[in-house]
Amino acid sequence: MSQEHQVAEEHAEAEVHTGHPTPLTYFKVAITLSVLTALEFGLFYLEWLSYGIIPVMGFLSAAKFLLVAMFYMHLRYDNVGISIFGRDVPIFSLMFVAGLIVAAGVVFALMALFAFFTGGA
Amino acid sequence: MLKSAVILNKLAGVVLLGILTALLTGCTTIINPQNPQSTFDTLGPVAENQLFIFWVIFFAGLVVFIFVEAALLYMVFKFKRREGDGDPAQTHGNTRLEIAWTIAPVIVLVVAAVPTVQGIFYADAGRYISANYQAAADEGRFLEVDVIGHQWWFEFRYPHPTNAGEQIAVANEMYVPVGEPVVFLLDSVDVIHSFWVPKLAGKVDMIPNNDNMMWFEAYVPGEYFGQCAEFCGVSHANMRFKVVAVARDEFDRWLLHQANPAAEPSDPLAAQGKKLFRDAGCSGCHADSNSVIKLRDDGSRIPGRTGPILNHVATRLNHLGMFRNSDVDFEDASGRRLYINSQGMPADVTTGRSFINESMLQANLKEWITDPESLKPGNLMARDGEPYIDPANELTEVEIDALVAYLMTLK
Amino acid sequence: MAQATAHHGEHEPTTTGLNHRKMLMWAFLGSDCMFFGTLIATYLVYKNRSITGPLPEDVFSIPVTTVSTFVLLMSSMSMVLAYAALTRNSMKTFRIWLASTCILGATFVGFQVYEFTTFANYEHKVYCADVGVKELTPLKQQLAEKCGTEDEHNGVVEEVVGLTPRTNLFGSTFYTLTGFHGAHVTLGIVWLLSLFFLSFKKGMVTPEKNLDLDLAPLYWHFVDIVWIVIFTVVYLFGVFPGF
Amino acid sequence: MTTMAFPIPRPTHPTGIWNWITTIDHKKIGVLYGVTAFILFLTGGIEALLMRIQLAGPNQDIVSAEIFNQLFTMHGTTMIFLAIMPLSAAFFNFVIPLQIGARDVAFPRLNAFSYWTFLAGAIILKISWFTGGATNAGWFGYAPLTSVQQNPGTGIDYWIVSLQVLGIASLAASFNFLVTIINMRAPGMSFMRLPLFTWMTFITNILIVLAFPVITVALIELYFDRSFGMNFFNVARGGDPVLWQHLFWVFGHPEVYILILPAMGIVSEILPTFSKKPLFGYPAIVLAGAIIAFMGWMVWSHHMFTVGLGPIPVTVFTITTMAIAVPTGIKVFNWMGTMWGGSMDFKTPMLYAIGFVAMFTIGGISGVMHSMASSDAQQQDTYFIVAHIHYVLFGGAIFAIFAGIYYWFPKITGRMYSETLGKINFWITMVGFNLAFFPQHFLGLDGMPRRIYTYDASMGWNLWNGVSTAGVIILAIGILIFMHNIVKSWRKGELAGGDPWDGRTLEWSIPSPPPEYNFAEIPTVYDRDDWWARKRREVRRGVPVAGGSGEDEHHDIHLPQPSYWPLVVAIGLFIGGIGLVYPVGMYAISMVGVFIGTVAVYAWSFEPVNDPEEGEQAAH
Ligand code: HEA
Ligand code: HEA
Ligand code: HEC
Ligand code: CUA
Ligand SMILES: [Cu+2]
Repeated sequence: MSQEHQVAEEHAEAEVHTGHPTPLTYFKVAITLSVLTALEFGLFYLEWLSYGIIPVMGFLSAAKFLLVAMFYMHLRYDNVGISIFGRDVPIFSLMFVAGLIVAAGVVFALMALFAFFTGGA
Repeated sequence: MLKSAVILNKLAGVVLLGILTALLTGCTTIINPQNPQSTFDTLGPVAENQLFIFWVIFFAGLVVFIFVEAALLYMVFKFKRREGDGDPAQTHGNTRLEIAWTIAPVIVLVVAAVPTVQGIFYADAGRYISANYQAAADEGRFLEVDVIGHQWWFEFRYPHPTNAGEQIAVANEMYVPVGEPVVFLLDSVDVIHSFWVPKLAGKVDMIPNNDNMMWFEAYVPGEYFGQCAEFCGVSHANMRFKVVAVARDEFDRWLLHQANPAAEPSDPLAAQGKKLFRDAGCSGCHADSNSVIKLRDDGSRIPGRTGPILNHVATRLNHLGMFRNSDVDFEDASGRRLYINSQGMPADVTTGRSFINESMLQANLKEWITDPESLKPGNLMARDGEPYIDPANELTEVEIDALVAYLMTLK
Repeated sequence: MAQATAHHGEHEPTTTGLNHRKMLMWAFLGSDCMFFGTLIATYLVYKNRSITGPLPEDVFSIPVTTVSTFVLLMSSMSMVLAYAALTRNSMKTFRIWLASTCILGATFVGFQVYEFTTFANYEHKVYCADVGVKELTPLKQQLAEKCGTEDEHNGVVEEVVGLTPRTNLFGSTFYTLTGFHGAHVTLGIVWLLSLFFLSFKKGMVTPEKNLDLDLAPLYWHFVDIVWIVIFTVVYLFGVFPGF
Repeated sequence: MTTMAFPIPRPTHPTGIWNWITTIDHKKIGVLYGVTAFILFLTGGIEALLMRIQLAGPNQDIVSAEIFNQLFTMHGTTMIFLAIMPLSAAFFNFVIPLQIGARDVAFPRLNAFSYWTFLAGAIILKISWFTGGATNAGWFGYAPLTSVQQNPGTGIDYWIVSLQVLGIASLAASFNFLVTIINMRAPGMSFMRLPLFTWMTFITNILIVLAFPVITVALIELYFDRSFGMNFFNVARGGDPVLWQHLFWVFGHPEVYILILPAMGIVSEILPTFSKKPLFGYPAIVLAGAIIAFMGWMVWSHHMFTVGLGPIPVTVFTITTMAIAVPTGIKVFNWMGTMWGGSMDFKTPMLYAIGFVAMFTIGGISGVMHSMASSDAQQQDTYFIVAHIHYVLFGGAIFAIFAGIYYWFPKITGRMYSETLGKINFWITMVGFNLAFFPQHFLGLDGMPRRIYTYDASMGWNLWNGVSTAGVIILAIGILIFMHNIVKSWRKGELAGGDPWDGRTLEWSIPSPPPEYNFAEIPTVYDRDDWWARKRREVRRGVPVAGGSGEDEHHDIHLPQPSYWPLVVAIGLFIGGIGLVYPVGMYAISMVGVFIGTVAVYAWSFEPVNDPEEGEQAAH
């Protein structure tokens, strides 16, 4: 366990350096998440929004998504860069966002291929 | 390095070079356009267009191929390490060169892409129809055929020339009028098949519930080989069919003939066969006297029976689309095999009759009815047909003869 | 060179200074995005293609699912608070938050079980007095046709048309997608419970050894994120006509 | 810190079979991967041989239609999942830690787990030959031919389960190598100094991590359809068989780059070494690899040009596919730039590497011919495609793998292979290969569909089928010579020394075979091709070239200890998987597997990681 022990220690240290969030931050985020969910719920029943509901809901859920990823999953904090082609790439973000982008691309491409947007079939 | 290895090295290099050049220069004769499914003998506009695009990329590819392989060979001889050589100059790259060999392929590909995209749209049936429908409709000819894939045979349904709301069904052998575009609506009742007549057009898959379409036109009268191109189970290899292109008036007569039931058998053996056809359970899967099928009220198709329609089975040039019922070696002036040599065939030939060799037909039918499994492994007739799975109902020699005699009357 | 010494100085056992297992976890999460992405793609491609009902608008209850969504979001909060407590070495607070995370997670799964069973035994009811006043889903319109016939009892037509994975494409895709999400949550609960019990064993879960408490939360929050997407795409949009 | 009391002591078998079973040494696991995968390659080859014999002449009846369909399905699945992927994995295992200057991979036990799980998956697939018929719907298993109605036997289920188990193995290995490459590089080994093989491995593993979940989901859906009567691909209930095709190829196309990128990496190591020149345009080659991997996600529907997607999607996929020729061309031309002006030594690995460039180019060009949807309409599902896949897979991947085996053979075994036999093997393989597969282009253009168990004599395909079969027999002889060479040299080849090729990368700086701890001292890297540069520096300074000769052993190096648990988890997966094929008694067999697996996972995670921490502290 020693190696990991050491890493953990280094790590805790690192988090102090980078100003790791306090429970208060976590709590604030939770409040925001709840408010956003409540908002989604409320907006859902506004019928005059019509198709406007899609971008609005999409935006709200993206906001929730980002909040959890940034704060709870600490992507804002411990995300060391490695240098590839002279650029600093934050490695954790890279790993996660690569999956996210490819997944989103595949989902949208398949929806287009199956005429989801053009209302076919 | 060992001496023998050096010699071997050289020798093998030369041999290989020889083989490669032989293969390349021989290309045109190696691929014989007279082969029944050759893609180089294009006899319709779609296949022609597709072959043109093939040549475009083939020659582009050939240039790349020669460049790469020649450069490799050159380097192999030129930059061979010799005794006492030191380190060569250590080059790490050359930006100009690298940009050049990035851009060169881009240009080649852009040039090749233009006709390709045109070709894609040209072959697309939907667009083709909307562009040409009016003209064709004005002339009163625009044929749309339903093609339905079954494991492992093809069903074709033509619109009835006179009765709206009715279709004429045939199996394994289809006729089309020469010089006219024909549109095919592709469907399947079980798994995915693919409709392919290499000399007329590339393939399009037949997928259940997918409403695929394609079109082609035959320039010359003749008989064209077709083949299912998507793996569809045990007898995929044997899922073949024929397209027979004839002049328009012959086509019309053929179609009307198919719509009518064959004459009642007069011969007693055949009459017995007819009865047997019902008693032995053949009629459970086959229609023998009626090719006309009504459409539903909403215009959709009523599924046929499990087996091919046998009305007029004795007029088919091929049995099951693959075994010849005819010994006429269709040849045109240039010696091209397997085309009906016809500047307008004699009138009674429109039904294919005069080409049929009765004894071949009889032998084929008999062989099939006796043991379908051996000709087409896994086929549903052998798998599910009463006479073949229940030894108690096995057909006797006499019964088979009767059935064959009956089928022979379905002209 | 740069990154070899980049972060934590000479003693760092890894090139980047990041922990191996944490990095593996992130790679796994990237991969899991593809897993759920494919399930969601299947769901969306098949949306509106079911041949028979029931459809989302028949079975979904947005208020119920909003509550369960809220529960899962809160479990994320208690998870991160447990983590924070551990780093501050207050074991007791840590255990309280960890246990509440498990409970909230279990509640979410409970909601899902409830949802699944109600869907599977769904009873469609049409009050014949409402017909024409209220917009009805296609399935209910079908039922409404029975108004005025023998099937009508006291002004109500009802019929049990459960939604199972076999019923239609919606059933297959919906249960598979949400089922796999539920399985992820369940696995997370097992993991967290293991940590919970381990924390009573001396030296097993300590602020210095908080590593597992770095990984489990990541997993847990990811599952939460996935649900955020599912809630919007499957539930909210699902009931929205025309999507 | 207290060392946990753990009931079962860790295995300590210095030698013998148990040593191999419990090993977590990346080099031994690499050898296990290699040997296993090569045997599986032979089984796939024998399947191919049977097919070729059946097709040697028209209307032959050597195998039945049913068997033939199983043969090509098993052949494709075997070659792709059980031969090339694990052969590449063998190189990942053996070479990567050595190239980046590490003592092992990041997760040695996970590594052992990957191997055993791969073996479990392979066994599951192969035993289906003996359990009532193997899978028979083609390696891409198009629905609805895989439905229970069409395919009631267990063959498809074995195939599904096997691919799932293999997927777990691949994913575990890929996570492991991603972390290893990012996190275990020696000091100074920046990304732009990574050896190219390591780079391509890195990219390949990203592809695996992203592509496998897609096939996992597709297979789950298929399994649910078959076992629980769900509707995903059930046409009668509105399901669309085309969705299966999309999901399969969303995975399938990245998969073919998973097969070729490691091969390109191997070749990028060998060409510079035997030309005595650095790789030409290193950044361009790296970037091209990354672009190929990225664009690989945008082209999948080129396998579906005849499906009837409509002209607009077909146009889009045509253009993206054609575009892939550009980055690939960059690689080919840069390899040629590497050789240009070099001092080329035609050792067997070099011959195979040049052969790779020559043959892969042919396969690539035929690939571009399919990419143009119009001409693909005539080629799709014909032997023209079969020719393409074998030029890229055999002429590409397998050639490179042979090159790699010869290249690293001295490092792996410490002995030299026979150069004469190697050359004979190369030329026979080269001739046999071209004879076997070049004529298939002609067959395809002459309209011979693939996946047919027989054809008629009148079709004009007799000659080239005969030639093709003859070529395969020559090819088989070449492979036998290869095996002979390897086995003989392994046992009594000349001793090779640490650096027989005047190598460029770090693995050549240590003795052959490498000691268990790899590097007595973790090297510090100052250059791309650091070992080569170091040698040249030292020569210039008049220091005798060190390294490659073995050094002192008494370093206080603590290595991870062997473990039973990875194997036990894999056994759990094996039993669980078989249980999914036979869902008797509410999956009772699967439950046993799950139980074994769960117990083993817990045991694994409580097992003390390795040496007591004092030692570790001292080492720093
Ligand atoms: C290692 C595996 C591998 C690799 C690397 C490739 C590489 C490519 N493949 Fe291939 N492919 C397969 C494995 C592979 N393929 C398999 C297994 C199948 C069949 C699956 C099945 O149906 O069973 C298949 C099928 C397949 C199809 C479907 C055919 C069909 O079924 O109808 C297509 C269509 O576009 C295609 C295209 C390409 C292209 C454009 C490339 C390109 O990446 C090639 C690029 C390379 C070059 C072009 C050569 C070098 C470049 C230059 C020298 C530059 C200059 C070149 C030009 C300007 C042309 N492949
Ligand atoms: C890595 C991939 C790979 C490799 C290396 C090969 C190698 C070979 N393949 Fe491959 N092939 C595929 C991948 C591969 N194939 C795929 C993906 C398909 C599509 C499958 C599908 O349609 O679903 C396919 C399909 C395919 C077909 C088409 C089948 C059909 O459509 O009907 C054919 C036919 O000729 C064929 C032949 C061969 C041959 C002759 C070899 C030879 O190169 C094999 C050489 C090896 C040997 C000859 C073995 C040597 C063995 C010995 C010498 C015996 C030693 C014995 C003991 C020790 C006991 N293959
Ligand atoms: C279970 C259904 C079934 C029964 C019963 C059956 N058949 Fe068939 N038959 C088929 C099918 C299916 C085919 C097409 C087989 C194929 O091509 O795979 C076929 C093909 C044929 C053909 C060839 C048709 C052609 O287009 O060339 C003939 C002739 C034939 N059957 C005659 C008979 C006779 C005579 C009987 C009774 C003894 C019979 N069949 C009973 C299903 C059946
Ligand atoms: Cu039908 Cu192949
Ligand atoms: Cu592809």
